[in-house]
Amino acid sequence: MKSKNVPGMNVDIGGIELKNPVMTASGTFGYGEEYNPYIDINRLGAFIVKGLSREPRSGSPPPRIIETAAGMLNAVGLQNIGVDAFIKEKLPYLSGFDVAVITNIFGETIDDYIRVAERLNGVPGIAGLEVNISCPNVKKGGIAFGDDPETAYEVTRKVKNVTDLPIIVKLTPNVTDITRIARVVEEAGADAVSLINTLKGMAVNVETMKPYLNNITGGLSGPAIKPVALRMVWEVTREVSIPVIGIGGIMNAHDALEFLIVGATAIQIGTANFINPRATMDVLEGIQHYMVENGISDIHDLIGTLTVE
Amino acid sequence: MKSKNVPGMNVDIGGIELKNPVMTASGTFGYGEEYNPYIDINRLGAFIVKGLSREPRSGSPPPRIIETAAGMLNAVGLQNIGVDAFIKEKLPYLSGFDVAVITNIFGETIDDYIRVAERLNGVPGIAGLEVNISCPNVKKGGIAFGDDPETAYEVTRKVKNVTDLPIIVKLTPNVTDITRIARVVEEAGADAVSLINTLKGMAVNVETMKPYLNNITGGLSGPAIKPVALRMVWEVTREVSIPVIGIGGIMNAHDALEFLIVGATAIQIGTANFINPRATMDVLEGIQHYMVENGISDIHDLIGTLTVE
Amino acid sequence: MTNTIKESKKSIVTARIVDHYEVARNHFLMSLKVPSYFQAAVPGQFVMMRVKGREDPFLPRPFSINFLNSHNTGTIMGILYKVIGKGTTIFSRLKKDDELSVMGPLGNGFNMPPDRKKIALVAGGVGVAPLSFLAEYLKRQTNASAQGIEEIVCFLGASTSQLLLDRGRLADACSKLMISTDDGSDGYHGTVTELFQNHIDSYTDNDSIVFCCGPDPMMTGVAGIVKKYSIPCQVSMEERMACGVGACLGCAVRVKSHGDRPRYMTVCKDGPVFDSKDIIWKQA
Amino acid sequence: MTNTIKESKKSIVTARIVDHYEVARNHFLMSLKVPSYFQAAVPGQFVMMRVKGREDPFLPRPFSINFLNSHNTGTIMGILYKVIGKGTTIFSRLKKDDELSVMGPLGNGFNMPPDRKKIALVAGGVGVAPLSFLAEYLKRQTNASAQGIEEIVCFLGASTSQLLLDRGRLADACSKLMISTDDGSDGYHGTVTELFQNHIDSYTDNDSIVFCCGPDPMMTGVAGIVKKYSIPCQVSMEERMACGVGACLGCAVRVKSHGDRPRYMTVCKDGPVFDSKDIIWKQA
Ligand SMILES: Cc1cc2nc3c(=O)[nH]c(=O)nc-3n(C[C@H](O)[C@H](O)[C@H](O)COP(=O)(O)OP(=O)(O)OC[C@H]3O[C@@H](n4cnc5c(N)ncnc54)[C@H](O)[C@@H]3O)c2cc1C
Ligand SMILES: Cc1cc2nc3c(=O)[nH]c(=O)nc-3n(C[C@H](O)[C@H](O)[C@H](O)COP(=O)(O)OP(=O)(O)OC[C@H]3O[C@@H](n4cnc5c(N)ncnc54)[C@H](O)[C@@H]3O)c2cc1C
Ligand SMILES: Cc1cc2nc3c(=O)[nH]c(=O)nc-3n(C[C@H](O)[C@H](O)[C@H](O)COP(=O)(O)O)c2cc1C
Ligand SMILES: Cc1cc2nc3c(=O)[nH]c(=O)nc-3n(C[C@H](O)[C@H](O)[C@H](O)COP(=O)(O)O)c2cc1C
Ligand code: FES
Ligand code: FES
Repeated sequence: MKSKNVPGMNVDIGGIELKNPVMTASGTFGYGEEYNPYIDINRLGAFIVKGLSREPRSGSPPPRIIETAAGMLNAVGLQNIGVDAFIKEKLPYLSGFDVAVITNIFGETIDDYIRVAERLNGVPGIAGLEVNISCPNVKKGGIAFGDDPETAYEVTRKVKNVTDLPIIVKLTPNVTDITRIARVVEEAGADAVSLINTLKGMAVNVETMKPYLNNITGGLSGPAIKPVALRMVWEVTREVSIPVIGIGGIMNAHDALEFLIVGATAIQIGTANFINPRATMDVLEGIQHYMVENGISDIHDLIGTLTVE
Repeated sequence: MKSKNVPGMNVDIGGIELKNPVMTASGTFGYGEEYNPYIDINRLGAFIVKGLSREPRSGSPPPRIIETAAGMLNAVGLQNIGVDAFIKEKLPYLSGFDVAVITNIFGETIDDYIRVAERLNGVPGIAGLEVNISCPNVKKGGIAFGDDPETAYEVTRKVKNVTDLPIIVKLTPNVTDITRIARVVEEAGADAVSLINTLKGMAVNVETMKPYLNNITGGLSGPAIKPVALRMVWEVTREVSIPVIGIGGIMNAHDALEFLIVGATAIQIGTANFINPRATMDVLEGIQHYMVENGISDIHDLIGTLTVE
Repeated sequence: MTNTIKESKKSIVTARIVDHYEVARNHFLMSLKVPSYFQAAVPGQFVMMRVKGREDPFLPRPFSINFLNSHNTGTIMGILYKVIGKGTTIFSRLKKDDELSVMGPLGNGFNMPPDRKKIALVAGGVGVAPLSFLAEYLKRQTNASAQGIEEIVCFLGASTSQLLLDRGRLADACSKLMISTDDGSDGYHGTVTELFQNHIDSYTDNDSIVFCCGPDPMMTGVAGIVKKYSIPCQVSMEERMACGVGACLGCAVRVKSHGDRPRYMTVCKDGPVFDSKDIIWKQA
Repeated sequence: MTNTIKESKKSIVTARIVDHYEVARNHFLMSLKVPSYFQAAVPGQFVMMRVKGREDPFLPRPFSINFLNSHNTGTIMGILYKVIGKGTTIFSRLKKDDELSVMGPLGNGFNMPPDRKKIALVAGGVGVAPLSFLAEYLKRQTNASAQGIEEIVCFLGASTSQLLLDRGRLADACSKLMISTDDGSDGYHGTVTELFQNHIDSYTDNDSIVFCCGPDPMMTGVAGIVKKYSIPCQVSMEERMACGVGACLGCAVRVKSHGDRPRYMTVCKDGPVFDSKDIIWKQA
C-alpha cells in the first residue's frame, strides 16, 4: 500500500494521540512479548496492559476459563505482577515499540486505585491510564465500583487528581443504565470512557454438578456479547462528549466498523487474539480496505455515521 | 418408556401444578397452532402465551430480526391480538390440551397491566399469569418497569390485588442487581419469578450504515445469553424463597439441567424452538434420561444441587 | 398413548445431497433426497435449511423449492440459490453426501384461479427459483386437465446473460420466453419490469394473471404496473426469518388495513405468496 | 517498512489432513501436512487446532505432537487424540483433504539432562501421545550421539488391551515395554502407577529420570512415588486453554512458592512440561 493512498487513521483519545484506532484489550495480550512473534506491535494504535494493582496478585485457582457459545468465561482473578514489577520488568520492553502504552489499573479500595495511579505518574513511556471500575469494592461489600454512580464518580475524581496522564474509565456492562455511569465519570474528569468489560456469567458441569470455574462465576467475552456492547457504545456516545472506546466481541474488521459507525473513536480487541493472534492486524487492514473502497479518506468521516430512519 | 421407570417430574410453581418443568417461553411459540404439527402439546409442563396487552398491537415495522453470534436480536414490538381476541379466538384451542396455560401480560402503564389482569381473572382455562415487567414504562419516560425496584413492586402488587391466579413475575436482565428486583417482587406478592427476558442489543449493517433492525435496538436471545441467564438464576434462587423459572439460551437437555442444578424449579424454552421445533420434547426426554441414568427418582432431588467447593 | 401421537408428528428431516454444482457464477443448484411426502408441495412453498450438526450460522435459511422429482429411488428436491452471505457461502462448500436439516414444505404457494387463460411469469435474478417450478407445474396441469390455460409467457430478467437461470426449463414449460438483461448481453436491454411493461397490452383484467418473484424494486415495479391495469398478481415475498411457521412474528410484511393501525402479516405462514395489491409497497 | 517485519512473523497455518483414522475405539490418529519449520519441534510441545472456516467451537484445542516425519514431499505431523467432547467429536468427522488452522509448535518440551542413564516413560491412556514421540526422539539421539542413555523403559497403561495405543512404536523405540490394564486383559492387572511402583527399585536418584503423561490421578500417583525416591520426573500437564501463548493466564497450574501467596504458572508458556516436584498436586 502506497502512503498516499493510506486513509487518515489518527485519532485522539482525550489527549492520547494514536496512529490508528486499533488497540489491544487489557488482560488479553499479556505484556507484549507473548504476541510479538505474531504481529508488529509498532502498527497498533495503542497497547493496553493487563490490569495492574498495588501489590502483585496470584489470581484464582484453576479452572479459570470455560468455553461458551460464541464466547468464553474467565475468572483469572486479575492475576498480575503488581505495578512496581511492571515498571521494572515489563515497561522497558514495551517502551521499545513505537506504540502508545496505556496501563490498565484497578483496586479493591479507592486508596488502592490512588496508589497505583500515583506510582505510574511521571513514569516515562506511559501514555495514559485505563481505570477498570468493574472490580468488586471490598469496602462496599463486593458491589463493583462501576455499579454505583457515586463510587464511580469518586474513584474517577480521585485518580484524576493524582495523575497528569489522560484517564480512560473502563465501564462495566452489568448495570441498569450505563449512560448514567458514563455521564458521572465524564463529570468527574474522565478524558475518555471504554466499554464494555465482561458480562458476569456462569456455566455448570452437569456430570459433576459443579460450576466449571473455580470462582463459580466469571466474565463473559467474545462475539456472544457483541450486540450488547454495540448497543451500549451507541447509547453512551449519544450522552457524553468525551471519546468512547468500543470493546466487546470484535473478531474482524466488520465488527470493528460497526463500533466506529455507531460512534466509537477507537476499539479494543480482546478475546479475538486467542482465536487469531493476528486479529489486531487483520482488523486494521480491514478498516483501511473498507475506507479505501468507500472513498473515506479520514477515519473521522466514518465515526458516528450511523443512519437512523 | 414404562410408567414405573419414569422419574417424578411434577413441580409446583407458586400454586400452578405442572406435570413436568418444561415450558415454552412467551413470544416464541405463537398460540399453539404453529408448533402443534411438530410436538405433542399435552406433554408440555406449561404453555406460556405470547405477551398480551389491553388492546391489540401491530408491532414494529420490519426488519424485526437479525441473527447474531449464537443468538438473534428481535424487535417484534410485542405484536399481539389483544386480550379480548385471545380469549375469544385462541384460548378455546389451547384449552383443548391437557396443559397448564399461562398468559404472559404487559402494558405501557400500570393501569394497562391491571386491566389485562382483571380481564383474565376468572376466565376458565387459565392456570396463571406471567407478568412481563421488561416493557418500557411510558409514564416514566421509557425506563422499563423492571429496571426500578419501586415500579416493579408497584406493578406486581397491583396485579396481585386484582387476580386470583398465581402470578409469575418475569424479570429483565438489563439491571445492576437482579436479586434486588426479585426480592421486591417477592415481597409484593409474586408467587414465582421467571428470568431472564432478552438482553438489549444492537447490530449494524456496515454496507448501508443503518441498524439491522428498524427499531434500532432489539432483544438478544439464544445460547449467547445462557451464561448470563444461568448466573442470574443462580443468584436469584439464593435470595428468594418463591420458585424460580430459568430462561435463556436453553437449546437442549444439558442446558436445561444446568438451570435446574443451580436452583430453577422449571425452565422455559424460547429461541431453540426456531432451530428445532421439537426442542421442548427433546429437553423433556433428555432430563428424564439423565435422571434415570443418575438414579434420580424425583426432580426435586436434582433442583438446586449445585456443589460449590 | 403419547407415543402414538408423537409418531404422527411432523419433524425436521435429514436430507442428503445427491447433486450440487455451480450453475452460474455464485449461483448453485443443490439436489436433496427428501421424504416422499414432499411430493405434495406446491410451487411457491419453501423450506428452512441448516447444515446438519453445525450450530453456526445460528438460524436456518429459507429457500423456495425449485423442483421436485419423484423416481422409484425416492423424491429429489432442487434448491437454486445465490451466494450472498455467511449461510449460503457455507452451503456452497457442501459436497455430495453431506447432510442438511430441512423443515418443510412451508407456507402457501401460488394459487391458480380456474378462470385465467393468460399467465405471465415475471422473474428477476434468482427469483426465478419458484417460478420454474410453477411453470412446469402449470404445464403439467394444463396437459392433464381440461383447465383452460391458453398461454404461459415468462419474462426472465437478469443483470447479464450468464445469470439467466433455468432458461432451458422455462423455454420448455412456457409458451414463450422473453429475456431481458441489464447490460444488454441478451434479449431486451433493460430491466425485466420495463420488458413486462412493454407487453402489458397482451393482458387484461378478466382473463390474465401474473406471478412474480425477484428483488424488491422489481416486484414493486411490477406491482405498480398490474395495479394500473387491474390485473391480478401474486408475488413471493422475502423477509428475514427465524421460525418459518408463524411463531416468532419476525418475518413481518406490512399489508393494507382498514383502520389507522398498521397491519402486518407473516411471510412464512400467511405467505410467502401474497396478492400484490394487499402489500404496502415501500416506494409505490 | 512494516511489511518486511510482517513477513518474518509467525502465524497460524492451514494444515491439510493427509491421513485420518480410528486407531482404537474413540481414539483417532490424524496426520497433517505442516510447514517445514515444524521439524524443529521437540517432544512435549503442542499445537492449538481449529477446523478451518468454522467458528464453532469457539476456542482452539490443544494437542501434543505425537510424531513428526519429514519426507521430500513435506513435513507430516501426527496428532493422536481421544474423542471426549464437542471439539474432538467434530475433529473425528474430518476427512482426508479437510483443513485445520494450526498454531504452534508451542510450549516447552521434555528436557533430557545429559547425566541420566535410565529413563522411565510412564504413560496412561492417550497421555502416551507425547511420550511415543519422546521415545523415538531419545532413541535417535542415543544412536546419533555419544549420550550415555542405557535404557528406556516404557510403562504403558490403559483401561483395556485395545486401548494400549502406540504399542508397536514404543516396543521399537524402547528397551522394554511394560504393560498394564485396569481390566487385566493384557499385562499387569491394575494401574500403571502400581506397575511403575513395582519396578521402582530399578531407578535411583542419581542416574534415572521419569517422563510422565496421563490422567490427573495417575500423574499425582507417579509424582508421589518419585518424590519418595527423589527421582527426577517431568510431567506434561493439562489445563483448559484459550490463547496457548501465555497471554490470557487461563491455563494456570498451582506451583510451589516461597511466600504465603499461592503461585500459578501457565501450562501453555511455562509448560506443558514441568518438574513434578514444582507442582502442587491436588491429592498429594
Ligand atoms: C420464502 C423465501 C424464499 C427464498 N428462496 C430463495 C431461493 O430460492 N434462492 C435464493 O437464493 N434465495 C432465496 N431466499 C433468500 C435467502 O433466504 C437468503 O439469500 C439467505 O437466507 C441468505 O443467507 P446468508 O446466510 O447467505 O446471508 P446473510 O449473511 O444472512 O445475509 C446477507 C444479506 O442477506 C439478507 N438476508 C438474510 N436473510 C434473509 C432472508 N431470509 N430473506 C431476505 N434477505 C435475507 C441480509 O439482510 C443481508 O443483507 C428466499 C427467502 C425467503 C424468505
Ligand atoms: C498441552 C495439552 C496437550 C494435550 N494433548 C492431547 C493429546 O495429544 N491427545 C488428546 O486426546 N488430548 C490432548 N489434550 C487434551 C485435549 O486438549 C482435550 O481433550 C480437548 O481439548 C477436548 O476438547 P473437546 O472439545 O472434545 O471437549 P470439551 O467438550 O471442550 O470438553 C470435554 C471435557 O474435557 C475437558 N477439557 C476441555 N478442554 C480441555 C483441555 N484443554 N485440557 C484438559 N481438559 C479439557 C472439559 O473440562 C470437559 O470436561 C491435551 C491438552 C493439553 C492442555
Ligand atoms: C482472559 C481475560 C482477562 C481479562 N483481564 C482484564 C483486565 O485485567 N482488566 C480489564 O479491564 N479487563 C480485562 N478483561 C476484559 C477485556 O479487556 C474486554 O473488556 C472484554 O474481554 C470484552 O472484549 P472481548 O469480547 O473483545 O474480549 C479480560 C478479558 C479476558 C477474556
Ligand atoms: C421473537 C421473540 C419474541 C418474544 N416475545 C416475548 C413476549 O411477548 N413476552 C415476553 O415476556 N418475552 C418475550 N420474549 C422473550 C422470551 O420469552 C425469552 O425470555 C427470551 O427469548 C430468552 O430465552 P431464549 O434464549 O430461550 O429465547 C420473546 C423472545 C423472542 C425471541
Ligand atoms: S419466521 Fe417466524 S413468523 Fe415467520
Ligand atoms: S492458554 Fe492462555 S495463558 Fe495459557
